[in-house]
Amino acid sequence: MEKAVSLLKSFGLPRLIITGFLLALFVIAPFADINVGASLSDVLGRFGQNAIMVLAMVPMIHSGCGLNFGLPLGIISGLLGATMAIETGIQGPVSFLLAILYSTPFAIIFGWGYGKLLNRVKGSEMMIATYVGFSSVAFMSIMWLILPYKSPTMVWGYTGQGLRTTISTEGFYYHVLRDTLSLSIGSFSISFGEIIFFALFAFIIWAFLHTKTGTAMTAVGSNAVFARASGINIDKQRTLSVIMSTWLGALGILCYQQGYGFIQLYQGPMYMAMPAVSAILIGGASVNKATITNVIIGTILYQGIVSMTPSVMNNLIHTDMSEVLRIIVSNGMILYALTRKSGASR
Amino acid sequence: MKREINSKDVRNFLSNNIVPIIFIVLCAACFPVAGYSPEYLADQIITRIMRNSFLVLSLLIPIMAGMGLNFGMTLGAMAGQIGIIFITAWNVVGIPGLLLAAIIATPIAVLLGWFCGKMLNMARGREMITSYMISFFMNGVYQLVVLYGMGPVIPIHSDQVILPRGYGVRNTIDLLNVRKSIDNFWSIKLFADENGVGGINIPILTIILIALLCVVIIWFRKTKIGQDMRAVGQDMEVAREAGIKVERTRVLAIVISTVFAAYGMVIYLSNMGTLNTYNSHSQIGMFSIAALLVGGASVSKASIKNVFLGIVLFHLMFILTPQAGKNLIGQAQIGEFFRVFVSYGVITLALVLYEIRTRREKAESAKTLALSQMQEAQA
Amino acid sequence: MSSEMTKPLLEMKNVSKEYNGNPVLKDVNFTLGQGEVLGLVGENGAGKSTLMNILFGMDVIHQTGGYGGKVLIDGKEVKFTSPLDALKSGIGMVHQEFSLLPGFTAAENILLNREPQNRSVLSLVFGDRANTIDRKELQKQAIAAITKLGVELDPDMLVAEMPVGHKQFTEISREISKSAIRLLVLDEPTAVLTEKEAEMLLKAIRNLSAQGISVIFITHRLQEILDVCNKVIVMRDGRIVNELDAAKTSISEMAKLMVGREVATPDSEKQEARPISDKVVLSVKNLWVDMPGETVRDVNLEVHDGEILGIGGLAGQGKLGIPNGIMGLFPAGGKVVLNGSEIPLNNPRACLDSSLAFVSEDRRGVGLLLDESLEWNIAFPAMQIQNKFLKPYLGGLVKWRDQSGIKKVTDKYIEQLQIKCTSSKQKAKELSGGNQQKVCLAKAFALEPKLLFVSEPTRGIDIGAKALVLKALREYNRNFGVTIVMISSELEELRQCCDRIAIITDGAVSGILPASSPSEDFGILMVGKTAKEAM
Amino acid sequence: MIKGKTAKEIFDIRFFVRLGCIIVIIALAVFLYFFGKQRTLYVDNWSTEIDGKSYKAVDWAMVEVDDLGDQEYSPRQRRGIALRGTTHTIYITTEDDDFNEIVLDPVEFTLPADQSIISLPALVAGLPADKAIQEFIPEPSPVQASDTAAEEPAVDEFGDMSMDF
Repeated sequence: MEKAVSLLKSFGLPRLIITGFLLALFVIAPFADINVGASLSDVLGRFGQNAIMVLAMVPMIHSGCGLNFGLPLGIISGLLGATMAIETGIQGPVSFLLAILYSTPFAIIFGWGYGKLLNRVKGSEMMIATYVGFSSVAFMSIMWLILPYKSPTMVWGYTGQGLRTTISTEGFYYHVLRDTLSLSIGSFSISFGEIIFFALFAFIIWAFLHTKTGTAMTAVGSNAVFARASGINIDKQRTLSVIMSTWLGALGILCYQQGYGFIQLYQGPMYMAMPAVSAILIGGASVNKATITNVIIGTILYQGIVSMTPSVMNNLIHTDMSEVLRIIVSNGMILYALTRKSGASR
Repeated sequence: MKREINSKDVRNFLSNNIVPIIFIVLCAACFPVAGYSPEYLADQIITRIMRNSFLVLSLLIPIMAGMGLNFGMTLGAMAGQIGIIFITAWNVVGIPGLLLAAIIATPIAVLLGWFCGKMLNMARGREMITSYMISFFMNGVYQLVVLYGMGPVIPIHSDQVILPRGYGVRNTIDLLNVRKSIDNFWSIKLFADENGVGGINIPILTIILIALLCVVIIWFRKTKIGQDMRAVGQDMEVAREAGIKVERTRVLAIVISTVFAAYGMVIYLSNMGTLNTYNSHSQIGMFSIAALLVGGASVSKASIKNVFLGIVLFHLMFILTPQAGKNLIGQAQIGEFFRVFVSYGVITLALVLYEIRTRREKAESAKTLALSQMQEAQA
Repeated sequence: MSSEMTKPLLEMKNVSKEYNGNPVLKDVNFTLGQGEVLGLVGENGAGKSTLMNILFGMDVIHQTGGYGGKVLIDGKEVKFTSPLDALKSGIGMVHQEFSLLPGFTAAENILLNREPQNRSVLSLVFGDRANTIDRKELQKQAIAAITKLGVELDPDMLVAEMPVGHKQFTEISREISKSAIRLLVLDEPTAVLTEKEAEMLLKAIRNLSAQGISVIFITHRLQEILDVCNKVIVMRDGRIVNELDAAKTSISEMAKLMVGREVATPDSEKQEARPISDKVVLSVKNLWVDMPGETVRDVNLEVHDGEILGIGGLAGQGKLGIPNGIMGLFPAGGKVVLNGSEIPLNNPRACLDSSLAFVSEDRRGVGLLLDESLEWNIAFPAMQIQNKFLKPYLGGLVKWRDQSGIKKVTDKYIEQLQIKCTSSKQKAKELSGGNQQKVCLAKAFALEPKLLFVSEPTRGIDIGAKALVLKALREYNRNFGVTIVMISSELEELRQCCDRIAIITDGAVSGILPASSPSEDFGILMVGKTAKEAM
Repeated sequence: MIKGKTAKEIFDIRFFVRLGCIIVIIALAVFLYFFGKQRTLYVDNWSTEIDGKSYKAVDWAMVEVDDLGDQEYSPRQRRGIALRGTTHTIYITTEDDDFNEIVLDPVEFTLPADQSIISLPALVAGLPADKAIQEFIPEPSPVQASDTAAEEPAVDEFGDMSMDF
């Protein structure tokens, strides 16, 4: 009994409320003429699409760099990879591999620079990360206009210069993961491809955190002075974690695009960090502690609410307040994490 | 020896004022490319100083209290907008309308500022990111109120304001009734041709208002509360030991800033003439902060001088870049993206420079110790 | 000076105090007349600060069950509930750490939160804080306080630009400017001052005394006591050992009284003099360390193979800076040679690689991963430095933490050091101070170092744990031949454990003596150069 | 009572000054509301029927409300005038059948609603202002479906990047 209480406590009140809310939505759904099976598959689909971007939070939280508000930088690496892959004109699943391949060097270079920068501003990483993300998105907006892309699928038709705001991945890697190993029973369908893809990377991160370097990274996040006194090069660990986060961000956006079907350029990536940040916080992470479980629970809860509330609300009260509610819940969650006393001084 | 000191001074000056210098260079480079007449630019700049200085001035007080850049000023902007929505719905026009909007906005701004201040006291050491998230969070609440609450819960029934569906405020509201009513109340036109075309408009009343706020801020620095804020800003613990109520002082700083921001928003909107109900406030904080930083302010130090220099430089860039981009590459959009990039880049740069500078100051003490040992060894 | 038949300004009668059953003050009696300067000397932990806390009615005292005996002012018993209360009766204190705002001028700091104000109409609406500050009056009051103190201090100078001495004067002026100040307590005011500044301060104290303000002067510089005080109280182990007339005593007498205690150490625990090898393991030359509050200026030291070297000295003199500097935790310079090879400074990794280990005095800040398990805490440095507790998988492609190996070593140390915990998985923050200290030791032992720095191993832990920790250290030294450098503020502890003891004063070694030397000798070394001259 | 404070301490001069300030501000707000409120007055020159009596449209009239300038009215004309405050004066000049100009006495009136309509013929016929003026209820215009859709605000979490400042 006591254990149950402490378990509930560690689960946290906000999470409890959100879980309860989501469960209530699923209970109400049949009465609002909503197909539960289809909703569930929707939630799972969104999970597969978004989970890796949430996973991208983990390395930086572990090394004590705080929440990765600079995720847009990783996303930009992914976008560069994606556009370059399409530029080659190679179609089909290979283009997905190509995109990953192309985005990797960018992610490493950007992550390295970003990590170096964050090492010089210890203590206010989050604020600066936010603005690094914003500035890089704004900078790339200019670049999308002037980079010499040629592929007709991507370039504005009438001027022949500059990329479109949204580019379809149809014919390239649209649903490459979604359609592999998918299983449908009635209205319920599940794509094992996406889930296995996520599981693979989640496993890699989990395994990494068990190695010597991974242990060192966790120690840096837990108590940087201790780590330094134990002979760990803090800056190196932090930079490594930032590179990992950035690369996962790149992968995450590619995974998102294959499910969503479009590459969003220009201002698209600007605020993509916020949902990922609040998802991992909803999953039970704090500013300096996060686990893979937090990622999984958080993504399911967040995406569950995002996909369920609009339909249920629309059918019940014919008013779609869901977007506003989502804003309040997700930003409220971040605010809650930031103002908690236990959340160290980062 | 003397030259050495000089070169060091120059380097110090450069590194302390790097942001304004970059901007001056940038504007100087864009000016001939954009091809605007100086007269047009002067008129535009004056309009924009009138429009924005109140908003930017509202940022000064939290900086004084050591709470950094108040991204939560967006909350004040929301309060101002609610005031404006009400007077438009009631059809109260002209200067009385704006005054009434300000009166309505005040208690809302106080409440929001109090909430923000309390939150920031819970997140000591990371005020900026927290105030930033508060502005997002409150944006949600604002939308809930404005989009769903206005009409059924809050009795507003003006067709001009409310959507045809019966609740929620329209996307854009035309503020014809209060548009430029402060500016036009008493204004002088300089350098206009015989027909009164062109030239530079000088809105005297707005200038008086802004001057008044500057005086208030200068007076504020001299009051006991201003002194307390400076003390809290330097060292909370020392201030607490001396018996200053630190938490209360910090909350007050945010409340005052939020209220000024609300008034600033009322002035801004009356100058703009339209209210983008769901957008106007959200970027205001970002632009105001960027403008202040462009003027050479830092996270811990800002003055009235920074405000005006910042607005002038920032808006010169704002006006020049799209045109320069168009003339140079043939795409105005590049200029628009460029100015967004510059706004964000400037904030990033200023934050990073501030952090690095604080770090360097801390490292200084080790250097003096090494130096003294060296001197000892020599002796 | 105060030979009138009036009641003394301050009188303490049978004052005593206990913390959790441990008596820290016993039967303290003294009186202080108007305009008298009383010197208060004693080692760290002798009870000086507790006595002052009682006088000022600090919260620590109330929260731990109050005190016994009586404090009388003008012959009337008082019980202050807060320092503000004390201030109302005209008692002020200047602490060792400055409480000044760097961006304010001296005048602003002197009258911080007591600024004279111009009443303004707006205060009726916005409250008193809307009054503007009367700069002229502020200046006038500040100058008045400075003049009263009798020092040269520019009221318009920013604190950030001041030399240390002026900061101290600003602090004192602040206390003086408070209305009706009658008794001023100065806690080691000269510790940070240059000689010239210290002289000015002493002059100022005489000045105050002449104006009828009494002063309690806490210092470790005994010469200053002789220079300025009327009488001296020497405290040791919570008692006043003697009250001396400053005119008739000497530095060596005071020093003896300060440290000379007859401790009945059980024979089993006594350190018998044993032969120490002449081989120098570690030599330190011209070491400086920038550790705030514990600055090391110029330390030269040699550590012999297999010995336990104690480093003692009063707080703030720099003894803690030595290991922290060598191990690279604070910026340092100089030359450190271990077994003939020089160790690069400011590089913790290099130190650890060359088989040095360090148990920090800051357990919670530096010593432990509070949020992690004991296993992590104990195994972490050994894993990172020496690749222990790693298990290869996939033919050596990846190496994971060897959970069972980690558990084994943790359990070994839990048993060996008698760490009280629920399991090796318990989080470090859930343990008591003593057990946390044992975890820190285990962490260092797991590294199997050749030379171990142990900093304040017994700070803040109870007596039982203390003995255990010291025993563990001694055994470790005896059984494995590991050289240990132990830094402690408690001289007795060092004398029990160590072979030789170095005393640090003013950031430098003032002398090294065998542990068996009489404690007075250490006392004299502790109070620094002036003491040497007195001998 | 707030603890530790006597009634005297709470109700000191500052309390009353503050109370006064709040009252003044609220009074100011109320005053501004009425003074600054813009209402629309439709001056109407249609034939109409009030209290069972019918009035024929005036052939020609020159009308000035307050000092907002003269306006000429022909039959079946209706103009909206934006007015601030509640009490206003209307000056009417008309002509009789023989084209003689008649200057009517200025009529003072108060606006009964946000949108009011005043009948010119009734005024000319000498009906008191409070009878001649009525609340104006516009005919509801059908809402177009496409219009509604365009007006539906899209919730934007972070605002428009390229807005002006």
